[in-house]
Amino acid sequence: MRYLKIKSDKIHPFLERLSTYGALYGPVKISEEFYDYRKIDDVKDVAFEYTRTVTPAKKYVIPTRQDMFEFDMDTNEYRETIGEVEPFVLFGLHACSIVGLRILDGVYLDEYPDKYYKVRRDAGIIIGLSCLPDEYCFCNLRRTDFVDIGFDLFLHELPDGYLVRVGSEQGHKIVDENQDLFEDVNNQDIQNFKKFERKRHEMFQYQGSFDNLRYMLELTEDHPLWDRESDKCLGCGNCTMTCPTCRCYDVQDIPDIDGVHGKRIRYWDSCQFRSHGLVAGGHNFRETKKDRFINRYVCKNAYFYPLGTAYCVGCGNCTHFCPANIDFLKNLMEIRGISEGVYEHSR
Amino acid sequence: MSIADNIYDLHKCRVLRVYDMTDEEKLFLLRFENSETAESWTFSPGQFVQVALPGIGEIPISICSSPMRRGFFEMCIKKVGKVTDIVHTLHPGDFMGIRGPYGNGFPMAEFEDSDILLIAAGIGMVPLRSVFLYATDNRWKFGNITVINSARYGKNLLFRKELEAMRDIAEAENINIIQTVTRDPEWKGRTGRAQEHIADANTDPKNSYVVVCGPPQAYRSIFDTLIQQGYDPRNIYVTLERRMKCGVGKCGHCIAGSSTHLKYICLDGPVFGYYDIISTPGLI
Amino acid sequence: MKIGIHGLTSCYGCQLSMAIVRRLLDVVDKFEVEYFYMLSSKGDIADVDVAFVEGSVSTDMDEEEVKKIREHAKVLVAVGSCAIHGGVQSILHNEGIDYDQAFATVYGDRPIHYRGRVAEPIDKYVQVDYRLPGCPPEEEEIMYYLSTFAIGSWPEEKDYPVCAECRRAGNPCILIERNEPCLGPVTVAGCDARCIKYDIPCIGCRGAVPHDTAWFDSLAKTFKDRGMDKEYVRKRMAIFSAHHGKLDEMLDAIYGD
Amino acid sequence: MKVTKEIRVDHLARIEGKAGIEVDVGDDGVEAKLNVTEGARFFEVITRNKHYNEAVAIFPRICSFCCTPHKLTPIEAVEWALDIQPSEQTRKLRDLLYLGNVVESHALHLYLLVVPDYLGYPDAFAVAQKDGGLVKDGLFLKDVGAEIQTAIGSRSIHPESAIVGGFGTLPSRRTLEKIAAMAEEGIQKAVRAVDFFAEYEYPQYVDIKRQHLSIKPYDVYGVYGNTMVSNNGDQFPVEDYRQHLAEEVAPYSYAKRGLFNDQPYMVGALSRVVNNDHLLTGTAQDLMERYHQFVTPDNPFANNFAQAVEMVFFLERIRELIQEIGEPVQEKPAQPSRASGEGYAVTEAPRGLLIYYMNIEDHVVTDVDVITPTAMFLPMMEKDIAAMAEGLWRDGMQDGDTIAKKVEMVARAYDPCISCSVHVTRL
Repeated sequence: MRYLKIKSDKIHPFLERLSTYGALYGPVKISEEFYDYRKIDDVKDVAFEYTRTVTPAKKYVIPTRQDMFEFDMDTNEYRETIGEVEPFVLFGLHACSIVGLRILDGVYLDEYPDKYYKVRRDAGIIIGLSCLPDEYCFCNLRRTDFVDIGFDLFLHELPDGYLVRVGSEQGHKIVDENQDLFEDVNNQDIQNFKKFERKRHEMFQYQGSFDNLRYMLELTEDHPLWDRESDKCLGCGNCTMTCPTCRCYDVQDIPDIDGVHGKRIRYWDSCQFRSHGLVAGGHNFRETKKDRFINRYVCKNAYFYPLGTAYCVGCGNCTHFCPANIDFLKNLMEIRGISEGVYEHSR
Repeated sequence: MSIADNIYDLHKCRVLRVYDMTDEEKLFLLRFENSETAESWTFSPGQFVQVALPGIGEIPISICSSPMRRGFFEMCIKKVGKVTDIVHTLHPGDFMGIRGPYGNGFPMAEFEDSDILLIAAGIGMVPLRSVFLYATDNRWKFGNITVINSARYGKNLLFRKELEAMRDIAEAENINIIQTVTRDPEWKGRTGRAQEHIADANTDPKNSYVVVCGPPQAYRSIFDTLIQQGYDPRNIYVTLERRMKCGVGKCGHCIAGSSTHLKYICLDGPVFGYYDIISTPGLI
Repeated sequence: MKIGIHGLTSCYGCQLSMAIVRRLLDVVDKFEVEYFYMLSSKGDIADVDVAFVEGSVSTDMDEEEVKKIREHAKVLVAVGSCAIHGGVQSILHNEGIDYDQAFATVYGDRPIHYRGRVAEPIDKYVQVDYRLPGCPPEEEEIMYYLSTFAIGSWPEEKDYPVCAECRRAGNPCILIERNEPCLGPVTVAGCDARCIKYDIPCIGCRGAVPHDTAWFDSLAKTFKDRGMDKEYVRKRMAIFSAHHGKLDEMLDAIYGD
Repeated sequence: MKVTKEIRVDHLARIEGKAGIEVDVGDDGVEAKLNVTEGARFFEVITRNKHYNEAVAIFPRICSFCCTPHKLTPIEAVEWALDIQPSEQTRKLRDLLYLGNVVESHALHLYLLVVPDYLGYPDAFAVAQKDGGLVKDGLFLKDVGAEIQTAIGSRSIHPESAIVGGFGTLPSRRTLEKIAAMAEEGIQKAVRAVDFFAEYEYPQYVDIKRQHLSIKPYDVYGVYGNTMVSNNGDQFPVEDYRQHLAEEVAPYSYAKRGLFNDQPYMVGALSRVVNNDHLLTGTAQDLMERYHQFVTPDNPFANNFAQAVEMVFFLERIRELIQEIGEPVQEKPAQPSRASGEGYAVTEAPRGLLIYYMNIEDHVVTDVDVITPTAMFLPMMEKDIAAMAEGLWRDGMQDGDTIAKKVEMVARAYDPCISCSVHVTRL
């Protein structure tokens, strides 16, 4: 892999340059506590210190609401409405977000590649950014805390700048075209990089892996936790909306008032909603709030075999954004049969 | 990419005939407008298509005709919702949008040289009809065949007349047709649930493939009866339904199962084997 | 296709919303508007394919009228919080204030000919086929409902809460962040989290999520954990959900009687 | 009285709310009643024992046409009660928000409700088929008002983001500039409305001397002030309103009925123009000079003309306010400096004076009084309706339907708002 360094004073010019490759999006502080990816008009707005965003990066490849077709009811004809997707640069994705996108790739670009997804995915340049975990993070348990692929450039924090890993041809191109901003990595930088990674490693609440969790989950169907926790649940869907890999969508036809034209749209859905498991005739495969609650735990902890990881990347969004304070990680630990503090606790 | 790359794009299909089946079900005979598509398009029994009406929506429907009959296909559609309400108003000459076929379908090649037992409860007869017609179209490839068609009332027995009409010829060809109802006092024929008639099948439990389709609550006791009577669990198949929005593993509506066996009904199914079912809680 | 637009006791905001849709002239072009209480002097309650009814039943005349509308309509749509849930005027119901008592205190002992009652949703009196929620309904939804009826189909009602749209919109959660008594989790979506977008906590104006999926108990627990007392929570939730059958029961389950 | 002719309008259409008219022509005069047939909604009861934030969220539901006044006026009363000092920017934005409502309400009333009368159609749809331009003008002007209310208040009906102390998220400068451009484009359309109404003569039957009561604006012609003035020269501050304004209950109506100096009185656009015409500037001032004969204080039909003139003035004022506001700065809402207190507020709703009184104890509303314009002008309106019917009858008009149409026009000229009138009363 190719490594470079960018000094702190070059980072804003670098962001300026990035915006010449496409519309620049990055993390921005939107309130006292929250961040979100937004269009960057002023590079000083980029919040390097962010931990998580309200909307995950999936919104750039699967818009929250998207037109699929325009149709004509008289002729029964459809016209796809993908439109032109301008190139864009997604700056500041953490490792978990990048794995999240790769999981979505697996789902959307399988034997039935989804064109709407693909044109957006192809148009995006991904710039990763290192991070330090907070109390909700457990990407280490999911083994998604460090990424090898799935980015064009990845920036690792150093005391005086960033160590840059180049992850794609597009990444090489960006580096080559902006050589004035980069310099070679020296010994001190490598030591600093290692130090950062060690510090980061030690900051996680738990050490170990969750690989056998899915079997334990399957065996705890009648655990009292399900009633206790699903009682708290608001069924609001915050957990799935903010999840980097939740991808359920619903489709709806919106006829125009002229009675002839209209469009078919799709938009983010959630398995936490009643109608998600409803089939024609009124049977509901997930009738109760508890059924729906469990479904998310099941689905997130299942493995996406092409990547060898769980669908859950351990970002902690579902816990942070739960208004009812339902703690996903704590619940998983309870299922795992390991109470807090004894599970290979490193701190 | 051109429009042809859009997996959600629809083929225009013309309704050729509409038959009233029951109060709630109609049978539609369709042909692709594009004659090349009409001739080349094919499917396996057990597969489904997405049926779309512009302005109304899109739903999954299983195909109920035999793939041997090229150029057209049939769907039996029950009136249960927004799209099917409007589908039921269509007449010959009207159009539907179709994409697919999707799903795995039944492993018909595996069935060859064996007996076939088909067990349907209610609307479950729809996908089974495709298997049945395929098997009769290729009669020489299969052993004995039994169809058990069950419903609450005689008037709800799907394809009742079609099955009755072929009784004589069926007998000559070692095809046993059993139609049974559970609640109809007027009914003159057999009564009771489907599994109560398994013993009367002409199929050899030691060399049979079984296909079951019905409401989720019907499966358990049918399985128990089958296994009790010596049918090999490895040769038992079911086909399932969900409210799929895409049919191709994207929308997530048909995801089911457990954290070790998470299945997309549209991609991994809708046809599942008995062992899939019992090791995948939540599938039925 | 013939439509009628009717108003019972309300603020007339739903009719007004329907009267000011941007493509009003296209709507008029597409339908025969047999009746539009607010906008037209035209006639009596006529036979229509779809009747839209706003307002709560708050007088004997309202009751008679809504029954008559039902008789003349193939499809009846309850429009807005008053028709669907009884509206803010139903707070009396939740507070247990007797109508006669309120009436006497307000109007004194001077007799008024009309007989009133505590406001009720119209489905207490007639069968409602579809519900178009909002206080007032959003233009996009009005157009969606009208358009689906125009092609002989029907609208799909939303059955999930405002939170979903709020997260999709990328708003910060003001309930989590500021402990604001946001009713987004129990309020039916469709407004694109309009108020939260403006940094104002949801007051629940669209009414509870349907199909018994408004979890007032879970939300009450969340509020309780954040230090809000029962009376405050009840009063806030009751503004638009006074007639919700499970509200008090759910609050009791969290706060005790 | 022996009644010789009964005129009944069961459904007074094209007004906001539900009412009918009964006119009895008898041997010793004419009696007219406006029957308000809506149910009571007891807003003064349902907002009691609520936190003031919840109460101010409920008040706008009194009425969709005047929702913004029913938001901003109680906010003022709460702020008075708890000594909250909103910023200068907040005051300006509120002014803008309020004017957005007035423009929208005037446009809706004039183009969708009144114009069909003048052109002899049952509704604006019929007008649109003959003269689409006129209705489109109206819908455009409505949009100007709606855009303002959406940008600043979150939506045009029941704006939620105006709160005690300030606002939620403010609109961007670009949004405000877009609105200013729309207002600019609207001015010519509003002038056309003035010209339109200037083509019609007012029926002389309703020329009756009357009292006009309005606000005394702080400085610029507008909706905010804290003193009321009349065309008789009376003047009193809002906190004294109970000494000057009486309300009584009639057996045929849920609406309360107002008296000033024990006499019926008029409020609304005409009263504002009559009392404050010296404050009108710009195009509105020019129009007032050109069409001065149409501003007849004694004829209620002049109210429609006055509304059209006000639209012109307020559109220009909207432009000016947006200029003054500049780039909105996001601020935290101003906080109360005490937990209890009594507060008063008066503003000019599109249809006239709107008064709120609130008593707050420990942040909880314990007493409310609301007096709405329609309740104020009801007795005067009935007097005019009777005069119209009597005049027509005296001149030999026998046809009840024709008389009914004319008396409906009288009612409509007032732009009555029945929802407002019904649901507010002192507990």
